Amino acid sequence: MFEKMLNRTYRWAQKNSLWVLPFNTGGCNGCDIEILDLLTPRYDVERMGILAEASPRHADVLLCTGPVTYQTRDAIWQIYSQMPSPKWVVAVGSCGATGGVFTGSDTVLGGVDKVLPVDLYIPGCPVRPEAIIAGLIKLQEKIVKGAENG
Amino acid sequence: MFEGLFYLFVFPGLAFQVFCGLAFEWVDRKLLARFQRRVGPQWYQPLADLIKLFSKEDLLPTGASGWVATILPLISLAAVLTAGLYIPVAGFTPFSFEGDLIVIVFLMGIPTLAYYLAGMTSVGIYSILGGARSLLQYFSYEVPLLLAFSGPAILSGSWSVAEILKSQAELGPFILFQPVGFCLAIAGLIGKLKRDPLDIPKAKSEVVAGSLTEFSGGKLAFWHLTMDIQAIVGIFLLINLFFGMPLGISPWINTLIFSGEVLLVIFILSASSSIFARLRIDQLASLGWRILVPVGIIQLLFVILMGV
Amino acid sequence: MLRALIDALFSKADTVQYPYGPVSLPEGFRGAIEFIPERCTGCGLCVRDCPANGLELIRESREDFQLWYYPARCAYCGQCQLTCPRGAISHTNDMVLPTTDPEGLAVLLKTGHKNSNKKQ
Amino acid sequence: MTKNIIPIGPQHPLLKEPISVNIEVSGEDVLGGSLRIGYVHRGIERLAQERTYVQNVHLIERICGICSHVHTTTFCYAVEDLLGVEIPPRAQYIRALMCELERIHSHLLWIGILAKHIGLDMVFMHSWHNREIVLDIMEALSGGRVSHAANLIGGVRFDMDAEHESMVRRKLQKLGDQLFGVLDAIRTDPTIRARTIGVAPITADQIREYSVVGPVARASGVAVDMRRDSPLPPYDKLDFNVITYPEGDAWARTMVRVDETRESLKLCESILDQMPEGPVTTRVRRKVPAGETVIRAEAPRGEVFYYLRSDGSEFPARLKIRTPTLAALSLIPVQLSEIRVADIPVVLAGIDLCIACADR
Repeated sequence: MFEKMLNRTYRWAQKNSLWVLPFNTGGCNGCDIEILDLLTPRYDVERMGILAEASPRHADVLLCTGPVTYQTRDAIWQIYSQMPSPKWVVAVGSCGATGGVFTGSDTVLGGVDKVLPVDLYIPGCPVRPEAIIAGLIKLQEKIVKGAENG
Repeated sequence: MFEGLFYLFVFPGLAFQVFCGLAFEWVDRKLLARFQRRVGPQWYQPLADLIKLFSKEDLLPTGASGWVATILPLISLAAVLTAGLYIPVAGFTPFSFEGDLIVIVFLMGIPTLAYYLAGMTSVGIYSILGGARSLLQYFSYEVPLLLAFSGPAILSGSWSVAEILKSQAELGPFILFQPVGFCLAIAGLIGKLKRDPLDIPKAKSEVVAGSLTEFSGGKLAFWHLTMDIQAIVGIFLLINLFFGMPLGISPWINTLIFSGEVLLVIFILSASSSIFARLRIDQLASLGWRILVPVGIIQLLFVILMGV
Repeated sequence: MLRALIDALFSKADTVQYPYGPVSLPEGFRGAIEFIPERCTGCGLCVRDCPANGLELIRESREDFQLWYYPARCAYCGQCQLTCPRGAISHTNDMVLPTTDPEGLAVLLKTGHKNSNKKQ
Repeated sequence: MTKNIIPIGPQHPLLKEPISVNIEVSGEDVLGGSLRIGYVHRGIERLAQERTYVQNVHLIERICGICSHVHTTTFCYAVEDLLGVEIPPRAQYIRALMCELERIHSHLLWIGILAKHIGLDMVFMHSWHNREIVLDIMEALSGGRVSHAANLIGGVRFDMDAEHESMVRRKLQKLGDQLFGVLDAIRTDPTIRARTIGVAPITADQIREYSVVGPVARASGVAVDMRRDSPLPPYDKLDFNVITYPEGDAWARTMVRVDETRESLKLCESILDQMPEGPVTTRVRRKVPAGETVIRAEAPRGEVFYYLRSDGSEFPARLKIRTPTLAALSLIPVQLSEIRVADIPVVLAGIDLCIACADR
């Protein structure tokens, strides 16, 4: 009983306090500036408790933008392994989801899911800030659902 | 016995201070957001952040010392909580003795030292750099801060915060006599709390998160809590030393005045963190030693002459 | 700097309502695509010009083909809309919603032989 | 004192894109640094050879998300040069309008990033808030906030009607009103001055030696501006000032961008005033005749250089792109000496890093 309540409190807190770590895995900057845009007055995601964090050890969500290039493959894995669990990965943009325009390039590995377990994909090129917000809300729902399952 | 426990754990001890610390963080973040034309966080945000951090996995980098890293945030949290006990809240103080101001100043210095040690026990270069910077910064702001604090003490002829408060009720708020001292104290407080523009030890774009870069989970939560409570204790102290209030009318009126003064100081802190860019460490040192310290000494002389 | 601060303090926040209110996207925004199957002849010009392999034409014969659309690959550039000689394909200003399965977004736009528009 | 290496990147709050800078420090003094790039290398030049010219316009747009329009513009002018067509004047003016809007948006973005790096979040927010107006204009015109897809070979995708024009004028007016307060505040703010004046100066000789272009060069008194030196069509009919500052330090780099933002605002107005009537597209063939060409244009960060060779097919035979950031990156190790650790953000931000451009 107590454990269940504690679990529910934890899920509530995790839902309402997502600290994101944006990382450009080889994208074109378009999605990155849209993510940075989320912090600015127009979209202000601090309303939803979302902060951009600097250190992987403080972050809950890894926002990967762009296709994974061979050069960033190790770096992205290293960052992911430094994050404390529970942690989530969101692939932002069509490039992050599947490789997008850059599919077929010799130096591009493909989508983020080639390297990390991705929880959510947000298609778009570049993704509108509204879509990223929608994605993060979907992630919040997913976190809360996790509590009900166990 | 029961009363003592109540003072320790509820008011003005643990529960009250945690509540005030979280409330401070919210007001501060909301004000910053308003200055930036944003909406800002919800009221439960600091609480959610704290609980979330406790629910996270606690990672330590290989090579870092586990028990030292655990004990440091606890020690600094205990230090600021103890310091908070001796500071009158709206004129109410259960534990007060002659010389408690010195104890408070001493206790408030412990988190900085712990912060430095936390940086040194981590293996990351950012932590080491942040720790070293925090100590460098400590030497720059601490002396002006002490000079600023000694003004009210000398003026009232006592080193007890409660006595200083009492003499202000007779003489009038000390900020009228020592506006310079108040400015020094604000500058020193900003440095102590490592807030913008003196957030040199944890400057995001230079040293990621300073000493706390490698911390996660519960330890980070304790550090955040320490910072918040340290801020609220510092603000309470500043108010008691410089603003004062008419005592003995009604506790409700006192509470009202006190809250208003707290909000005013938070506003000053937030505004100054908005309009100033972060200083370089050498600029801070020269500001501290070339400007703040001489000004502090001159104003202290002025206070002493006034007392004569 | 102080003046900007005071201005900001006494002006309303410029934050959009979303997610606590309705989402308002501008008119010209290129979002999810709209497809009119009756106009499509299966010529494959859109597939040839798509820069991101977002469209795929699986052709058995002239009449027997499948036209697939993959939103998670799409670059939302509007080239297909420009290329299609019969105006069968166009961008709407609806946002493409996030998903947990990018391949699950794939839409079968048209199957040639049945001449129907079954969506999966 | 002992020497330490600060590894900045590939992930660091200072960098929005992955590069790796290893900085050698002794206490708070920076002794030197080395740079590693290539994390964002997506092989676009190679990829372009496998795609048709039509597809390439959209591929080229995704070289960089900040200066996407100027890349496609340059590419389209190159292809049109090989095709031997001249696009209608109205299309040229619309392209130039988008270029100038993009310059405003890029410079505002840069000012915000610099302010964020020196701990002045309020300026970051206000600057980006004003930038939203520019993005709104560009989206209303072309349908995309960041990747506009405004160009196609032989013209532009969209036309402006009177309603659009008045909307653009109104919003630019509003932007000007809001912006000038912020820009003046940046010019006079004592803490920004304290953090930037005299930091990491670059001499004009160094600029020439390292072939640095754009605002960084102009901040050291080297007046290079492709809009004036090798103008693409509408710019030869337009009147504007090339902003230069002689100091060469971080302060001058800030001021060049601040002044260029105002200059671009004026330029947008004059483009709207001079906008000719007529069609916006011409029909072109898909196959480009064999030949080679070089086109240069002024991106927000400096000169972009496109070399295009065609062998008569639908696919380019060789596409070589030179972007301004690549030249400026080579200056980073030079600047990283005799500064403090706290100046590293100012140095890195100062040259306006766009790694996506540099690596391609």
